[in-house]
Amino acid sequence: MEKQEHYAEFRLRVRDFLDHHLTPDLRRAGRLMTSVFADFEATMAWHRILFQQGWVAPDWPQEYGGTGWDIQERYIFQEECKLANAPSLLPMGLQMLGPMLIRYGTAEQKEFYLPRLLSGEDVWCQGYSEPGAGSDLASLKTSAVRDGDIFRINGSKIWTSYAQHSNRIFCLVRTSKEGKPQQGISFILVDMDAPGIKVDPIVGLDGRVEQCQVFFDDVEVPVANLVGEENQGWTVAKYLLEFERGGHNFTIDLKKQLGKLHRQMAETRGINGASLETYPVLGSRLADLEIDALAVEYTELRIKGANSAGENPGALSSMVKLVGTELGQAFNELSLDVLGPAVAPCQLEALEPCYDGDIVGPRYALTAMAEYINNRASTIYGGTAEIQRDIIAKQVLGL
Amino acid sequence: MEKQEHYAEFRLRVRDFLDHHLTPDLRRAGRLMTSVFADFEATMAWHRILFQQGWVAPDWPQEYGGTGWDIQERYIFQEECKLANAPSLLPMGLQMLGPMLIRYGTAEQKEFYLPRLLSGEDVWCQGYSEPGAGSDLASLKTSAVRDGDIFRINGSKIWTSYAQHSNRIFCLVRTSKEGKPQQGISFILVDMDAPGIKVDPIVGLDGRVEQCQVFFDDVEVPVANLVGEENQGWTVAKYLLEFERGGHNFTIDLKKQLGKLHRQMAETRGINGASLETYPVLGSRLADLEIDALAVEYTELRIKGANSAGENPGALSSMVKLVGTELGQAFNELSLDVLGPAVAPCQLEALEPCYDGDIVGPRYALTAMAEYINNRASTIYGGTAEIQRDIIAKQVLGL
Amino acid sequence: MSIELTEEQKMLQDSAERYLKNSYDFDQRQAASRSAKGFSDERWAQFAEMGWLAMPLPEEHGGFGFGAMEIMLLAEQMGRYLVVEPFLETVVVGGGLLARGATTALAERYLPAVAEGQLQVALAHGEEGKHASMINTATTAVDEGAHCRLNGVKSVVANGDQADVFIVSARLVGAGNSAVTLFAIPADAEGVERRGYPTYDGRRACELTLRNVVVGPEAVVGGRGSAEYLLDRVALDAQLAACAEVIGGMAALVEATQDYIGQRKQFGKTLSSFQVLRHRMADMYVQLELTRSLMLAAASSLAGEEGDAARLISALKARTVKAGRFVSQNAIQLHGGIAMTDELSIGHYFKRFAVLESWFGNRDFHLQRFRELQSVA
Amino acid sequence: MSIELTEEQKMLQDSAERYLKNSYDFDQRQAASRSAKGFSDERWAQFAEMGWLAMPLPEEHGGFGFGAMEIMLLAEQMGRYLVVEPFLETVVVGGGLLARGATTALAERYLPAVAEGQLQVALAHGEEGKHASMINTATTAVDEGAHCRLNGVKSVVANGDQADVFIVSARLVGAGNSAVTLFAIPADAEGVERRGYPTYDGRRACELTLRNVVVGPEAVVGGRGSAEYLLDRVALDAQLAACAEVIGGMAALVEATQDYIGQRKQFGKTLSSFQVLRHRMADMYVQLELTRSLMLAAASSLAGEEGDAARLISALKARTVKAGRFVSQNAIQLHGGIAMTDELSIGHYFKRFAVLESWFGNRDFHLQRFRELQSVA
Repeated sequence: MEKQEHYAEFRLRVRDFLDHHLTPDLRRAGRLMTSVFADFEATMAWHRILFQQGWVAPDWPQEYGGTGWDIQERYIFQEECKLANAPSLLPMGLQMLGPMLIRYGTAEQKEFYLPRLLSGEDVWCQGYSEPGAGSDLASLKTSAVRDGDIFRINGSKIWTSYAQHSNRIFCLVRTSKEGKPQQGISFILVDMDAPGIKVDPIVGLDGRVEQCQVFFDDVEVPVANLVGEENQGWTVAKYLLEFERGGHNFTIDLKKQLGKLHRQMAETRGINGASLETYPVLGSRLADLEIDALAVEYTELRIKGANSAGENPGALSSMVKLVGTELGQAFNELSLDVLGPAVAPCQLEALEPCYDGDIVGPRYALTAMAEYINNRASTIYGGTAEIQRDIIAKQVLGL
Repeated sequence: MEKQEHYAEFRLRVRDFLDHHLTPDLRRAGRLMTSVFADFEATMAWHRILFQQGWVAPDWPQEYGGTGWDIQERYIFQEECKLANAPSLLPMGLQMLGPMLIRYGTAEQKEFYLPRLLSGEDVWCQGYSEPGAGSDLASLKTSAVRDGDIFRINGSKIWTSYAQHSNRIFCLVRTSKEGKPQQGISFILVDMDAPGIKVDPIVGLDGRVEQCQVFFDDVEVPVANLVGEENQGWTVAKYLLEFERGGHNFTIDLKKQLGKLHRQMAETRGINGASLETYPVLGSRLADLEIDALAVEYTELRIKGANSAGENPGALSSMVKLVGTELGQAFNELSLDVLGPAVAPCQLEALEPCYDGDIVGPRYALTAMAEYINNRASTIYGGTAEIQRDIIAKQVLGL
Repeated sequence: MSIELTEEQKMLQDSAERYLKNSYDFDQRQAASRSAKGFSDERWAQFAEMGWLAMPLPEEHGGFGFGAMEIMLLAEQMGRYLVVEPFLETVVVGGGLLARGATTALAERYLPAVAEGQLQVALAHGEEGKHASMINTATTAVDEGAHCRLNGVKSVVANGDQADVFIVSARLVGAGNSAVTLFAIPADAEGVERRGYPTYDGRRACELTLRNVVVGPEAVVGGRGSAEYLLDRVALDAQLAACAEVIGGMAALVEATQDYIGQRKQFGKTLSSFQVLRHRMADMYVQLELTRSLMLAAASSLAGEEGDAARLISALKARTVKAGRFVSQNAIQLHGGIAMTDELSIGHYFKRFAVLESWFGNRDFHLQRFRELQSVA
Repeated sequence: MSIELTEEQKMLQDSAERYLKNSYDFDQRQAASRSAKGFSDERWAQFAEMGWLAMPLPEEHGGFGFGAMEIMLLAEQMGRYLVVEPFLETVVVGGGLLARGATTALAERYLPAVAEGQLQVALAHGEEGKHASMINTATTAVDEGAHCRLNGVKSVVANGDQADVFIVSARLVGAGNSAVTLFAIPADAEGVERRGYPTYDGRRACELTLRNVVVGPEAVVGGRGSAEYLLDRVALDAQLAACAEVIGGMAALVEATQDYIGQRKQFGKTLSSFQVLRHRMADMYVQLELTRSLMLAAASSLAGEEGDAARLISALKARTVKAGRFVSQNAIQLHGGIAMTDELSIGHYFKRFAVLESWFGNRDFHLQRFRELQSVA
């Protein structure tokens, strides 16, 4: 009971902070998100505010700049931020590289990179995938050849989110062709302003640029930038991949989507002139999805329970990634059914937080199509839905 | 147009015949079907009536006892019989063995077996599957060892429908262990009263016996009973399997199921006291299934068109088997949703056409659970749903 | 929400699991199911001895006073081992209604007997040609001052074939649906006639006819017009138990199918070497675990008498039906023909799930109720 | 039902296929889509030259007088090659409404120009905040004797950005929904204001504002109060065309995905060596072919003006949306990240399907209409 009160109080403290620091412009940037990324400027502005407050990396150990919150507090913080429409922070540095450096980095690496990452001075992107190697990371070809104190890197990385805004990139590169494909891979940190790097934006299906292809042409990187042992990058990468899979909290996303859907149904009128929320068929479909979202929520709670009890949550993470993403897609489809023709107008400029012109159609319909489009990627990146099922069959069921 | 009139007239002729010859008892047997088989006695009574009329084997060439009807007439006949609740005839002889003997049998075999099959004097069952060899027919082990003018058969067959009522069985047996597994298989005709044959009934999930396991213990069969060449049985069997897949008409079954569902919805009352046919959610689900059934209907028409134009309908047959069976199962599920607790009572005796006692609950609910149960087999026999998808991927898409 | 079990609860779970695993094999289950009674008296006595039948009943009438969590744990294990004995009907529903509604005298007459395994109870509420409806009933009770006179026909009364006492819903004549009342009526009362029969899940039910059955005021359970309230409340426990039973059964099916496809060979390979079948198994597992999460949440909420318990129970039922169909149908599909026989347990889970689907409202009913309860919140 | 094509129809199909295959490549499509107009005048002129724009228009006004089958054949090929030119809007809907409803003078003014590719038409019917509704409209027309005065705002007017003529639905003031009437209004009429924008399917639409737009009696299409009847009828052709477009697109996606997974390697094997992906492809193919069967049936019924045409069209629309989602989503899934880019055509089919979903009523609307039409039959 005392614990409950403590958490309730914590929640109020977070809300109070958000009331004072999350500006209307930042909230707008959060509302306009149509993928896992928010507008870059707004994201970094919010990053700096949280850094000032000391809340930018709640998941990190306290000695490195974490908050010391327990799992429940972190969840509350995350939930309050999302529901208040704070822009999501970039996960590449805070969620991926940070924990990895803390685990595998040298003292010098930690000392140099972690503070710059926390303050927002460094913006990182992730160089894993390559053209020709999608889900099959082990087949990557970008090479790093040792030459005295440097590696010379040649090749190309693709699906590099926000590379156009980043000043650094962490990469998996091939440092040896011997042994199994996994064995000759190393993990290395690269400055984006090094000569020989070129960044080509990739226009997404929604018409905007989130991802890039990054080319490396004889790029020289000091050997000191290696993280972990040479040729042991696969271990580091696997750690990150699991983190990418398990670290996300689907319940909060689904709750946000659900809120939108309720709004869309309430505001749209159907054939008999009544609000669509009175339509039994749509209502029944929504209830079905909503129940599945509840099941995801309680499954995430079970995982948290297992985590805090020091148990291995096993493939429950793969399960939540699988169900959470497919359910999110089902919510998107229902949005289309609810909104009808209003989803068609493509108003890219109106999706920028700084836009202050008129928009076409109702505001609650503005992001629906872009979300429907972009969310298709959720069952592809971070291990496709098919790979998640392979993992469950193998790791849980032993098949 | 003239053709249309011809078919309309043909339909009337069939109806007239059914009005006069399909007795109430036989119709009851048809209504009480809960699987692809009707009550045995009723089935054979109807078989003999159709034989008298010369209509027992419309699909056979006229010289062997067929009717000479075109594809449309055969469809009309089948449809009228089903919708009038005629018991289905046994397919093992008429649909499977007959066409096969006509194609591969010797003159003597045809002369001896076909008339007895038509008249109903012989009742055939099919000995393909074995314990341990489900979908993988080529791995069958029942052996037939040549010994002068006879084969000596040892082994066992399973899922032999209506073996308990049959006086003959056609079998796939292993006559050689050399080469590929498919190569040493032969097709042979066996008398069920031969010494060494034992028939064990298998109680089905619905509590009734349709299938058996048949044991062969040194059963002697004349070499003359071989159909096709020795060790070439696989070719014969494949012909039959394709026939089994393509020969069935799913549209008629689905129409009959749809009729039942409409009745069940109309008669059952829901929470507000109104007939369930006014419930939008159920209505929407039914409409969805009904539209899929229409799509199956028009696909079967396309196949017929391709057949009569001499084209190869390709894997459209696999597609119709796949969709037709899965759709039938969806109808069964909807029946359960509509009827609720009324499906629970298990009244095996009331499913016999001769039963004249009271039944528990409404008559339109009597068969629903047994149909739900038995129809699960439809995606298993004749090539599982998974095998159909393999076939489509391989044969149509070349994957 | 806390979804961790107490030490006591873990012990109950373990002991139930151990007992059923060691002593409740499928062949004996089938033999009991086919006997005239449809279950085993001996087993029932053992259940009583282990205290299972007393578990949720009030302490003042011979029970242990436990709640939703314990019901869930027991039902889950019973589901896993396909128990045919009428725990849900007699203890959860019958016991639950009497514990909540019976006068002290009535409770004292029946509840200790339930706890000791001496009395079978059946709720007689459903009627022919309608369903999903918790309250509208055509059975009537005419108030004749000192007593009531009941007439009507009740349909598919679960455990009705063996019940010693029926709890019958009837509408007080002239007083509308709000006056539907529950009456406890001994099976041997004059005018009570039952026709027993087996149901597809290997159990027995009955059609119950009441012809001028006269009952005194002491037979009223929960006061006049309280049937809806009482049934709604007890339905929560009953649904939890039914869903836990299905979840236990799904766990058994997932395990059995996993084993089977790991061993069975087709086309020279084990079935588990086919990716499509491995993914199907993964989906079955996912359905099971998602539903289990909801079960734990609903049980915890119900145990704490929390405001969202009814909504979570409806969510659980809707989800369990979907998951139960998927898992049991695919367990059959992956086993192939052999699972279509009476001999293997696989298909019996499938049939039990099918019968439980519409018990106290089917999936459509609970999807709708879930929405209604939500719009209130 | 005859679902065989005549020789003439086969020729039309072949020539459309050949022309588009050879001359309508994806890069040019993208360039046209991104141009200010949103499509290519040159292409449009070629379509006119080949007679496609005249195909379903009446012979007395410069058309060829063909019907549903020809519309289906052309739309299917246009779908296959992702054509952005507004055939549906200008010819099928605009031409269809004018051919059925316009006075001879009006028809003669507009239809030959449509057939020759000189005139763009757009139906302005939908309004903000409601959908699936064929007839209720807030736009008003006040009858002032010699002319009518229109006021209102129309939303997401497909092809509205380039239309020379709008066909606007408006309710005659004081006469209820039964008095909704269509008016043909030149885009340059006084009081007509449009705001054009791109839509996610690579086309352009507009918001249309009418402020005291005055039109004479000759502008009425189909007589007063006939909007519902006319729209319902033309919607049948429009839905057939939209569904055929999606079916053509699905065929392209099935082929492209089939090729891709046969070649692309992951984990040292081609993607097609994964059974799960092969089965997914099989399901995509099945969805395509089932829907195609329904399309042929619906087109044939509509061409023969048969009584069940409307019911079959609703069935087709409901099924096409389901199939289109499944096929386009899985085409992306099987291609992986590359299909999430603007560069590949795969995702553009997906977006076009998404926009067509709600054109003239979405899946839910047509499931319901299918039921209603059935209960009449």
